[in-house]
Parts: sequence; C-alpha cells; structure tokens
Amino acid sequence: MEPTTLVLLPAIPEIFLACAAMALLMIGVFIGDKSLRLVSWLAVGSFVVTAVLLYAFTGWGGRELAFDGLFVADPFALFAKLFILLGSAVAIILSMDYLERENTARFEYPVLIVLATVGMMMMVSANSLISLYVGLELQSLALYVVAAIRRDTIRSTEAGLKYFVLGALSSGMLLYGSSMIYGFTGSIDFAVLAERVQGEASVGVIVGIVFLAAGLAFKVSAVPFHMWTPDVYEGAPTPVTALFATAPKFAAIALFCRVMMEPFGGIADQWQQIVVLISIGSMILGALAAINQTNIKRLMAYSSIGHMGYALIGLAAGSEIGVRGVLIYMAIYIVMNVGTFAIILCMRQQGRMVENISDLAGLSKTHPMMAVALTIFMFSMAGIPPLAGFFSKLYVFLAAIEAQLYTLAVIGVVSSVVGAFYYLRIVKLMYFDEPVETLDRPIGREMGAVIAVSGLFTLLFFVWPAPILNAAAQAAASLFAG
Amino acid sequence: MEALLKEYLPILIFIGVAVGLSLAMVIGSYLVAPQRPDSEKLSAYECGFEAFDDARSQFDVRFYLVAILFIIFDLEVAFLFPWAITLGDIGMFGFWSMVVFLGILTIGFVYEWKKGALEWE
Amino acid sequence: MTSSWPLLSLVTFLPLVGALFILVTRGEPDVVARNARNMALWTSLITFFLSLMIWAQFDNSTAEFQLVEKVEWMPEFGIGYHMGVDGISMFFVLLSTLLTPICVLASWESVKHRVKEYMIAFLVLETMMVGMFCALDLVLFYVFFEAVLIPMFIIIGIWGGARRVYAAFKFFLYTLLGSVLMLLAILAMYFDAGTTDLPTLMQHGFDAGMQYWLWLAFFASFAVKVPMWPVHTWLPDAHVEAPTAGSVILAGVLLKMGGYGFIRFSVPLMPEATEFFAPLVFALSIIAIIYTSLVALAQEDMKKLIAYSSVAHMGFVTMGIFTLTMQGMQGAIFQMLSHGIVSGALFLCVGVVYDRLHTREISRYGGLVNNMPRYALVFMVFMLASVGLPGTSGFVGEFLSLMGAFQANTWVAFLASTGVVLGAAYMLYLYRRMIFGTLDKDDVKAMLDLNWREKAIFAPLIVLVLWMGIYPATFLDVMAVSVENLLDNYQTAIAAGQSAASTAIAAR
Amino acid sequence: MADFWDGYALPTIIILAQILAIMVPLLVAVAYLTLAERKVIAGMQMRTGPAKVGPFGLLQPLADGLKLFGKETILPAGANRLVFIMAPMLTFVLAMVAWAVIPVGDGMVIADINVGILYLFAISSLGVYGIIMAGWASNSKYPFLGALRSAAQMVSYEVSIGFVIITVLLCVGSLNLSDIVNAQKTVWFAIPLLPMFVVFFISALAETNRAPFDLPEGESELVAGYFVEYSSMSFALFFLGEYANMILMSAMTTILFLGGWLPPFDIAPLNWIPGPIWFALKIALVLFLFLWVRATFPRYRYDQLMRLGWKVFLPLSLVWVILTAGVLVAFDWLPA
Amino acid sequence: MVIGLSHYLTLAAILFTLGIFGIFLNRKNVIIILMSVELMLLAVNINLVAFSAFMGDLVGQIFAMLVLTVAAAEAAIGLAILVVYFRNRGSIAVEDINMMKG
Repeated sequence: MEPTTLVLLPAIPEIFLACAAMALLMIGVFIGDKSLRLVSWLAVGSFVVTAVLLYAFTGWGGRELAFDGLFVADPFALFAKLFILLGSAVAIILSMDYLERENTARFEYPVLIVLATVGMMMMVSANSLISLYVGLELQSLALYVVAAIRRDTIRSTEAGLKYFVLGALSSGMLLYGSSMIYGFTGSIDFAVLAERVQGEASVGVIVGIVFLAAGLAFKVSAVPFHMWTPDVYEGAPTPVTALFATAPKFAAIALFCRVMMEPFGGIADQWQQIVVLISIGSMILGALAAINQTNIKRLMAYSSIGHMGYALIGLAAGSEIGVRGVLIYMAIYIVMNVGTFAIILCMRQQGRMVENISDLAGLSKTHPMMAVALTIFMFSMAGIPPLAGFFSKLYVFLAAIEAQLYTLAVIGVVSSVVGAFYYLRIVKLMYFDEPVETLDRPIGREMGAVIAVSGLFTLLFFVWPAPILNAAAQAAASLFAG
Repeated sequence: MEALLKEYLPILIFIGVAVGLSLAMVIGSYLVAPQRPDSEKLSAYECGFEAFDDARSQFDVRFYLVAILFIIFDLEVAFLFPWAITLGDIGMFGFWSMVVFLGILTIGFVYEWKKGALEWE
Repeated sequence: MTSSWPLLSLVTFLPLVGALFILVTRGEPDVVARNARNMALWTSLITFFLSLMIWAQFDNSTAEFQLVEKVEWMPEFGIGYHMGVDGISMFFVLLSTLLTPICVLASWESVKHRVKEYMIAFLVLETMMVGMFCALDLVLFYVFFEAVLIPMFIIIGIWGGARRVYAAFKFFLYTLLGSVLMLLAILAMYFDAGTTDLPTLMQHGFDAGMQYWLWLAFFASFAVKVPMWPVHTWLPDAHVEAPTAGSVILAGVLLKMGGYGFIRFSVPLMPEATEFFAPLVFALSIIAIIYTSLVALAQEDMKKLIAYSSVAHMGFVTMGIFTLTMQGMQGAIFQMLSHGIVSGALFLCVGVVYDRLHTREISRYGGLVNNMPRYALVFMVFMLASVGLPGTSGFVGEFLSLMGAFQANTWVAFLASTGVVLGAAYMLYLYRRMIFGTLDKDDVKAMLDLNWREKAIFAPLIVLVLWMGIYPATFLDVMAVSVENLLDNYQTAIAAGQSAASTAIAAR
Repeated sequence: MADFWDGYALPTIIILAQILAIMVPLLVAVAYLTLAERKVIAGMQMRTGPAKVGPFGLLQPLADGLKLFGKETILPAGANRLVFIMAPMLTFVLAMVAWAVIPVGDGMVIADINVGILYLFAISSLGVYGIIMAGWASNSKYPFLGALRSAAQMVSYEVSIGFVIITVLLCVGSLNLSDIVNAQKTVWFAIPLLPMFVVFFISALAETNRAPFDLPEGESELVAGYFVEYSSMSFALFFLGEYANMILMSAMTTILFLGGWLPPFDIAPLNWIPGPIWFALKIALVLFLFLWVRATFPRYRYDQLMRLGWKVFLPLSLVWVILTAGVLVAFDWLPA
Repeated sequence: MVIGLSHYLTLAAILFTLGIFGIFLNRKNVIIILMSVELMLLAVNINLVAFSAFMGDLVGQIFAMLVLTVAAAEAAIGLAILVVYFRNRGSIAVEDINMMKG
C-alpha cells in the first residue's frame, strides 16, 4: 500500500519542538553541564517559536488531520497546547536558579521537559489510541526521569520511583483498556470509534472504557488513583513539582476530555456516572486530606487532587459547556499554580529550602508583596470572587447545572467551602501570625516576574475575561464539531 | 491458524528431543559416576581460599547500562525487520521514514557516546 | 438630568484607586501610616460626596433602574456588567459610603500597626459593598457579594481581638457556605432564562417547582448574612473580635446585604416561593427577636450584647420584608438603614471606651456619666434610637414593620412587639450599668471625655438619626415608588400563578 | 486408526527421523570440531596435537566425552541447584533447536517457517540466559563476574548482528532462510556486503565467546568464567552447546553471506555436488577461520572489546543499513 | 479443541491480573514490581495480537510493536531510577520505600 500523501503541516509545531529537543540535547552534550542556562533559555525560546508556529499552522480555524488521521489539530488542541507551553516554559524558568543552587545543574533537565512537552502536545492532539498512548508515554517517561533528577537524594529518587511504578501501572491499565476497545470495535481511530460506539455498547467496550478512564484518572491524579500524588509532589524537587502540577495536568485532562467526548461521546450516559464518582471523590478527598498537612508541597498535592475533581465536573457534564468549563478551569488553574509554586520556590531560610507551611508565618511583614501574591492565589484557589479561581469554578458548576447534575454541584460547592479552610489557613499564617524565622531575600528576578505576572492575571482576570472565555468556547466547540 | 501451528510442530518436537537428550546425559552420568561429595569439594572456588562473602553482591553499574542500551537498540531492530522486508512496497516514503527514525536514534547514540556511557574505563 | 459619565462605577471603583495609591506609598513607617490614613479618609470622603450626587440625580417618581450602565463582560455567556440603582438600593449605597469615612476616622488612632494594609482593606471593602448594591446582574452581584469576605476576613484576623483567628474563620466559612448554594441557584436561573441580567430575569417568571429550590438556595445565603436564627452564631464572634471599625461595617452594611438580597432577588424573582415560605421566615424572625433579646439580656460583654441586639433587630427586618405589604417592606428598608447607622454608632460608642480601657466587660465600667457627660449623652441618643423611641430613626422602622406585620398576621405582630419590650430592657440595663452607678474604679475615673475627632464622627450620625426619626418622608418618598412597583409585580405574579393553578384544576 | 496414522504418527516419525538426521551429524561435528581445533592450532604452532588415542588421535573426542561422563557431578553447596542444573541444559537445548530451521540443502529443512531468521535471532538471544543462570546459580565470584561479562559482551554484539541481518534482508525481501539462500544465486552477499560480512564474522566470534573475545572464560583472569563450578556432564553440556553454537554461527554466516548450499558458480562440475556437501564445506571453511583467528590473535581487553562493539560496529552497521537501503531504493533494485 | 479468541483473551486477562496483584501484593522487592509491569504490558500485547489475528487487521500488531518499544524504554528508565535509588537508600525492598508516608 503506497501512502497517498503525507500530510504533516498541522503537526509542524510538534515536529519543530521535537527537533528542538534533539538540537538542545546535542548542544548540551557538547558544551557540558555549564550550558544549563543556555539550554534552558533556548528551550523557553523554542516554546515561544512553537506557540507562534501553532498560530501560523493551525490557528483558530478548523480541524486538520495529519499522519493519516493519527493526529488532529483543532482549536481544542491549540488552546490546551498554548497553556501547556506556558506551564512548561515557566517550569523551566523557575528551575534554573534552583538547579544551580542545589548542585543539580544538568542540561538534561530542560531537554527532558521539552520532550515531555512534545508528549503532552501529542496527547492533546491524539486522534487514535496509538497516538494517545505514544504521546502519553513520551510525556510520562520524561517526567519519571525529571522527578528523580536529583539523583543524590533519597527523596527525589524515591519520588521518581513511586511515580514510575504507579505511572507504569496506569499506562498498563490504559493500554489494556485500549486493547479491549480495539478488539471489540475493530478500530483505534477516534472518528471510526465514534461511529461504531453508539447506543448500547458491548461489555467489552465498556470494560475497555473503564480501564482507559482508570488509566487517565491516574494521570490526572483523581481519586481513587491519587495515592502517588502527595508523595511525588513532596519528594520531587520543587520546580519539578511545579511542572507536575501544571502542564501535564492540563494535557491529561484535555486528553481525558477528548477521549471521552470524541470516540465515546455517543455513550456518554454510560460513563458519566464513573466520572461523577471520580470527581466527587477527588473533591472531597482534596478538601479533607489537605487540612492536616504541614508540608506545603503535600498540601498543594491534595489541593491539585481537589482541583482535578472540580475540573472533572465539567467532563462529567459531558457537554460542550462542560468541556468549555474544563478548559477555562485548567487555564486558570495553571496560572494560579505557577505563581504559587514560584512562591514556594522562594521559601528559603539561610540558603536552605524550607517546605513547612509554618515557615510562612508572618510573611506579610517580611515579604509583603509576596504575601499579597500568595493571598491572591490562595483566595483564588478557594474560589472567592472576583479572583480568577472563582470564574473557573463558576463555569464548571454552570456545566453541572446545565447537565442537571445537582448533587454533584452541591457536593462541589460544599467541598469548596471545606477546601477554603486550608487555603485560609495559609493566609492566616502569613497575616495573623508573627514571623518565627524570616525567609531569605532577594527572591530573584525571574521568580519575581513570574509571581507578579501570574498574580496580576489572577487578580485582574475578571476585568476582561472575554479572550480566554471565547477561546475556550471555540476550543470546546471544535471538539463537538467533528 | 491451524496451518501456522503445524509449521511449528517440528520445532516443538525438536525441543523435546533436545531436552530429553540433555537430561539423559546428565542423569546418566549422575547414576554411572561415583558420587562422593564433601564440604571442600562443594565450596565455591576462590583460588584456594575460603569464600569470604556473598558472591551476588553489588556489581558495576555499567552492566546495567549495557543491558539498558541493548534493550533500546535491539527493539529498534524489531522495527527494522518488517521495514526491510517491505521496503520494496513502501519505497521512498518508507526509506525516509526510517531515516528519520534512525536519525533520532543516532542523536541518542551520540548523546550516550559523549556522556561516556560507552566507556569502560 | 441624565449624566453621560458613569457615576455608579465611579463611586464603586474610586476607593479602589485610592487603595492602589496607598499600596504604592513607600518610606518611613510613620509617614506611610499617616499618608495612608489621610489618603483613605479623603478617598472615602470624595466617594461619599460623589454618592450624594446619585441622590441628587435620583428621580423619585419612577421605579425604573436609574443611572444604568451596561457593558459587555462575558458576552459568550450573556453575563454583563450591569449597574443601576432604584429607590430600594440607593440608600444602601449612601449608607456604605457614609460609614466608610466614619470607620476610617474611628480607626485613626486605635489602629497602630499595619495601617497601610488596614486602609487598603477598608477601601477595597467599600468598593465591594457599593458594587454589590448597584449590581444588576446576578453574577456581578455574586462577585461583589462574595468578595466582601476577603477584606473582612483580613480585617477581623489581623486587627481583631484575642480569638480573632477563630472568629475570622467562622465568619468566612459560614458565609461562604451559604453563598455557594446561591451561586448554584444563580447558575440554574441562568439556564432557565439564558441570562443573569436582573431586569430581564424579573420578566422571566420561573416555574413554581423550580422557585422553591431557588428560593431555598438564596435563602441559605441571605439568612446567614442577615443573620437569622439559627445560623446567626458567627455574628457574635465576629463582632466581638473585630476591631471597632470592623464591627461598624459589619453591623452597618454587611448585615444589610442579606435583607437587601431578599428584597432584590427573593421577592421579585421567586414570588410564589416567597409566599410559600413566608411563614417560615416569620417563625425564624420571631425566634430571633425574642430568643436573641433574651440572650442579649444575659451578656456581660458590651459588643456581644450589641451583636445579639443586631440579630434581634434584623429579625424585624426579615419579618417586615415577608409581610409583603407596603408598610412592612418600607419599614424593613427603613429599619435596615436606621440599624446601619444606630448599631454602627453603638459599636463606635463601645470603641470609644474600649480605646481607653481596653476591655469590653460591662462590669468594669460604671458611673461614666460623671467624668464623660458628653459621651453619656451620645450613647443615650443611640441607645434610645436602638430601643425605638419615637423621634428617632429606630421608631419609624420598627413601627412600620409591625404595622405591616399586623396586616399579615396578628400573632406575628404581637410576638414581635414583645421583642420591642425586651429590646428596651436590655439596652436600658446596659446603659444603667455603664453610665450610671458610682464611679469607683480608678482607671475608669481617669478616662477622658470625647475628643474632637470622636465628636466629628458622632455628630453626623446623631443628626441623621434624628432626621430619620423626625422627618422620615425624605427617605420613604424615595423608596415608595420602587417598593410599590415591587409589590405590584409580586401580586400580579401570585395572581397569575393562582389563576394558572386554578385553570389547571378546572381543566382536570 | 488410519487417520491417526496419517495425521499424526507418520508425520511425527518423519520429523523425528529428520531431527536425528540433523542432530547426529551435528554432535559428531561438535566432537570432531574439538579435535580439529587442537589439531589445527597445533599445526599452526608446528606441533602434532593429540595423536595417542586412535589413529591420528581420531578417538580423542570420544575419550574426552567418556572421561567427563564418568566424573562426579558436583553441586556446589551455596548454589541454587535447580537453576544450576538447568543452565547448561538450556544452553545445549538452544544450540540444538536452532538447527530446526537451518536449510542444509534446497528444501532440506525440518521447519520451513517464514520467519526463520527471526527465529534464529531469537534463539541466539536466549543464549544469554544460560550463561546468566549459570553465573548466578553458582553463587561464586568468578562465575558471577564471568557471566556478567559474557552476557554484556553477547548483547553488545547482538545489536550489530541485528543490523547486519537487516542489510541482508533488504536485499532479499523475505525472512525465510531458504529464500535468503536462493537470493544469492547470482552473487553471494559476501561480495556486495563485504564490510557487513566482516562485521558479522567478528561479531560471531564475540557472540560465541571465541578468541580473541574469549575473556569471559579467560583462564588467566576469571579461571574459566561462568562454568568454573561445573563438572562432569553438565560441564560437557556447556561445552557441547558452545561448540554447537560455533557451528550454528558458521551456518548462519554461510546462509547469509556465502550462498548456503549453493555452489560458488552454477556450472557443470560444481553443481553436480549436492547442496548439503557445499553447505558443510562452507561451514567447515568458516570454522577454520574461527580456529585460525584463535591461533593468530592475542586476547582483547574488555574495554577494547566493548568499544569495538559499541563504537565501531554499531555505527558502522547502522550507516550501512541506511546506505544499503538508500542504494536499493535509489536504483530501484529492491526485491519485489 | 480449537483455540479461539476467547482463550487468548482469558490468558491475557489472567496475566494482567497477575501483574496487578504482583504490584499491589508484593512486599519484597521493587524488581518484582517492574516485572509485574512488564507482565501487564505483555498481557496487553497478547490481547492486541490476538484481536489483530482474528480480525485480520494489522493495526493491532503495529500497536503491539509500539507497546513493546515503549515497554522497553519504560523498563530501561525504571531500572535506571531503581539503580540510583538503590545507591541512595541501599535497599530496594518495598517496605523500605517510606521516606514519605502516603
């Protein structure tokens, strides 16, 4: 069979980024570890170029296929990719100082992140089970290594090991699901699947979807597949945690949406219940388990579990409005998290990193601006208007109400109140308590910039939300057009 | 499916014969030859000294490295097999696809080389 | 006279601009504190005068929303930035802008540390309060409504008393829990009507079955805010621990948000549910009035006593609203305005002595009339206003509410009246213990009378209280048309609902 | 009954006969390969070699075998017995069963499966397991280290062997061994693919742990590598397996590069000689090369050995794959 | 007895379950976990190839090839992480992986 034509154009950004990753690897390996900064900035630069290419080659136009239909470029993917690129770029920027300070200056780090980003972009553009799997694994494999990048510390390597074992388990489940779906429908192409999976699905397909969903739930760290999250978040080096909490989450959620909506949208009523349960579990656990945490990274882990629960509300709704809600939620979530982790990275006492929540005590006196920023993030994560986090919750609840998932919505809002408690606790520490031991100054120019920009975004999102909302709406619509 | 299995039947029988033969040799010798074990005879060989610790202790991490490299490269050969057979059908397109694939692999190879993963001293 | 410039937005966001200026001030701590105080005072004063222009431009003769501004905000979702005032909300805006400079003045000396943050918090709070009373879009309303929590949380938590953290958390979580349910209701309305624009929604007419749920969700939020018995428990804690100015704002404005919400949303949007649930509200209001009055009687802490009195007074408000009569409704609004000033002033009175002696225990005082005669006078005015003496603002509000209640249900009115008696009892008892008696404690003897700043604070409040009490028509006339319109619409909706129901029965 | 006879019994008997027809000559060849080795090396070193047992020492292998058979089987105290016993058997069995797919003549093959070369590749990869098992089960330092080294060496060269096979396959377009041989009717692949032939031959040396790559078994360093602890017949099985593997690699070399059973030129006197004879002759020639190399070259250092595998052969064969494919595609010489 | 699709599926399901149990019930050695993961992937491959063969559709086999490759990369990375962990901790027993309680 002679392939008729090879369409690559829609995938040019990914191809570019993959080439960039290899070029960076070569640059790094020929210059050595002192090239960390160079490679890092080049990586960030290539993200920017990729973003430009994304606009140039796909834009907000229609839906284009590449690689014989394995790859799809549509506004949905574009939206997710832009934020993935943002998350990855910031993660690299945040990590430079850290790596140099902690004696972990390896040029592989940015390269691995670029590779992971390629994987994530593949994930959100996946249009068949194979490209789904390959993208997911490219992302995961790179991230396993990144988690263990500090190979001289037990905590980092242990985090890497745990992440690996549970990640591998989840890909195994996902794959098993894929194989069942393939076997019982005879296709791996999402478009074909969408035609074949209609009405009452066969048991094999249902089993496949369940396994697939379980695997994806692992990746988004939703209950009951969340156990790895706190440990990995705590153990991994902080900039790595910052990465974990942002871009891969978006990619996984976006993938989750695409898989559930495109090929299996026809039987939404049959998987909806699962997603609802996952979502409820995540929200409740995220809210309750975070209360007793003393380590801020663990806290953020539970917080992210909770946030994934909220994002999944949108998916559970199984509608265009729901997907739109998910996209908005994740976009805002990424920005908030980036800022929060930038602040966590600034938590140093006498040159050492500290991670206890109590180390934040009295921050408003020693670092007033940082305290203001963190307060904004915390209130935003708690979903208090007029901060961005409120709008993210607003749109997923909107979807839940529209889909008449009232119980889900009520549990969601109630758990958001419970969750507000631990966010408030941080604000309380910063503002109501006296400083014990002050954190180091200065915080570094890149950090400051990241904190400021994300803080302003979170604070002022409400002034002109239309661009992101419209983009998300367009993106969601594209998922339902084909 | 049936025909396919039939093709492999001789191999199965071959394995049976070979296993039987080797078992016969070992057991035969065991029965025929005199067996007089003693503790000196049964101790591990260490140039005449008593063995002083467990032999299965840590060993050079490079052996892992070789194993890992082998896995990667050997699998890539697995991709090459079908490609080599069907190159006539897939032509230029197939050729360039594989060139890209091998090019990526080469990047990894160069990386390993520069990193010293292939050095033994 | 119609103005082309967005007066409401200006009033709403001007404090924010002031806050921004304070935020960027740098320098010596003393200088920064002084600048922050001045900046906050001037900003809030300018805001107040601007808000007077709203009154000046206000047209009494129409029930339409006035000074309307409408800008696209989230067009994909039909959510707009829609501001406007009518006779019901106008005075609440004024109340907010009036109390803010008073609060700034009241904390002039009592707040010594982190003045900059304090002033910023107050200005932000003002923006949120004003915005909330002007918002004509449910989501916009919700944004302002909730955002109030952030500065208030910080005000209680940083500058509050000993158990401030507990109180701050309780305040925050209670009110948040209530209001998230309202959010869901808002979303449900959005899906039913396709918009969150209030004037449009008023025309929409929700399905009766749905109304009940919506009403309950809104009720959860507003009842906590008002607060109604039994969800009032956050209020005493928050009041006691908050700094004086915090209590003033809390009692003066934040509690009104609940009452305002009932009038603005529950009654016009969910008339049938309102009718259905009115007895429930009556019951709760009566319990609030009697029970909390009794509790107030037993208090040893001045602030707690006033806090419980607030609950009781707000009971009149909820009762008045749900009588759904002209008098009751007007009385409720008037009572809210009056209570906003009176209870705010009472907290200020507490603040005056607290600043001097740093205790709120009633038994620590006594005989203040001897060394603080002016204070005693001021306190008396507000105490009597709180009791509802004719000639003070409190009388008009309570009287109108009770009148409305009589029309609706005699028993309710009767029971509520006992509340008036009880109110008189605990307030007079408080006054007797503090102001009269022998002046035997040395530290109390050393207390000085009101200074010029305190006089400046109290003077306008006294004038207002008397004005409202003696010539309430100034205020009632403004709200009359709007309230009438509100009730007309309500009656029409009920009638339509009944006729629909009866035709349904007839068709069977 | 007839059904059973025709359907199952008869084919089985035929297969058994075929297997014996392969195995017996193979075992004999192994036996005499040991003698040949000693004789050839002796000859190269101007010695006589074994000459006492039988005429010209022809019965020497028999004597060696009998001696081993009569020796005591020692199971070291610390060893994992089952694995220890199984390891030589595995090596031996693998060396044998690989022959199931080797075409000794035109159509003379026990199992003419269509993926023969894959089968061979797989079986030869499995050989590592026997060695690792032996080294691990012995629970002794020399065998363990020897096994590790041996395994590392084998896998290193296996990669290049894989690439070399690919270059051949490119020219054939089939995985069937008979097809591979038949594709060499015009010219043996040793000629167009000469570098690959060299790489393959050298890799074969390394793959079979032969000199100059015999350091896993280097007497001076590791005594005897992974079979230090072995004695009696289990030792003999290893030995047989090793030599059978040598012959196997020679057979593979023959099939892949030297035209299998085909005569050098398809002309009158040469094509009178039957295929199997040609095949055996070619194997013998390759085996002679094995011995010649052993007699000629000193042993490699381990780092040199690994470097040769990874840094020379791997890139070389990789480039050659692309080159071959490129030429074939460019000139449209690909087999249909 | 004709070996049909369901036999392959059953076998794969059994192997897959074994793999999962190997991960969760194993209390001894992390290597066993790695092996269990491989077992799961192999079960998937059996599934894929069986489906592919019975449907006469090549996609399944291509999928299996990719799974194999990724499995190899995964094993490589897993081993590498395990080695660095072992160097820090001096143990790869499952119960020793407890720096962080979770």
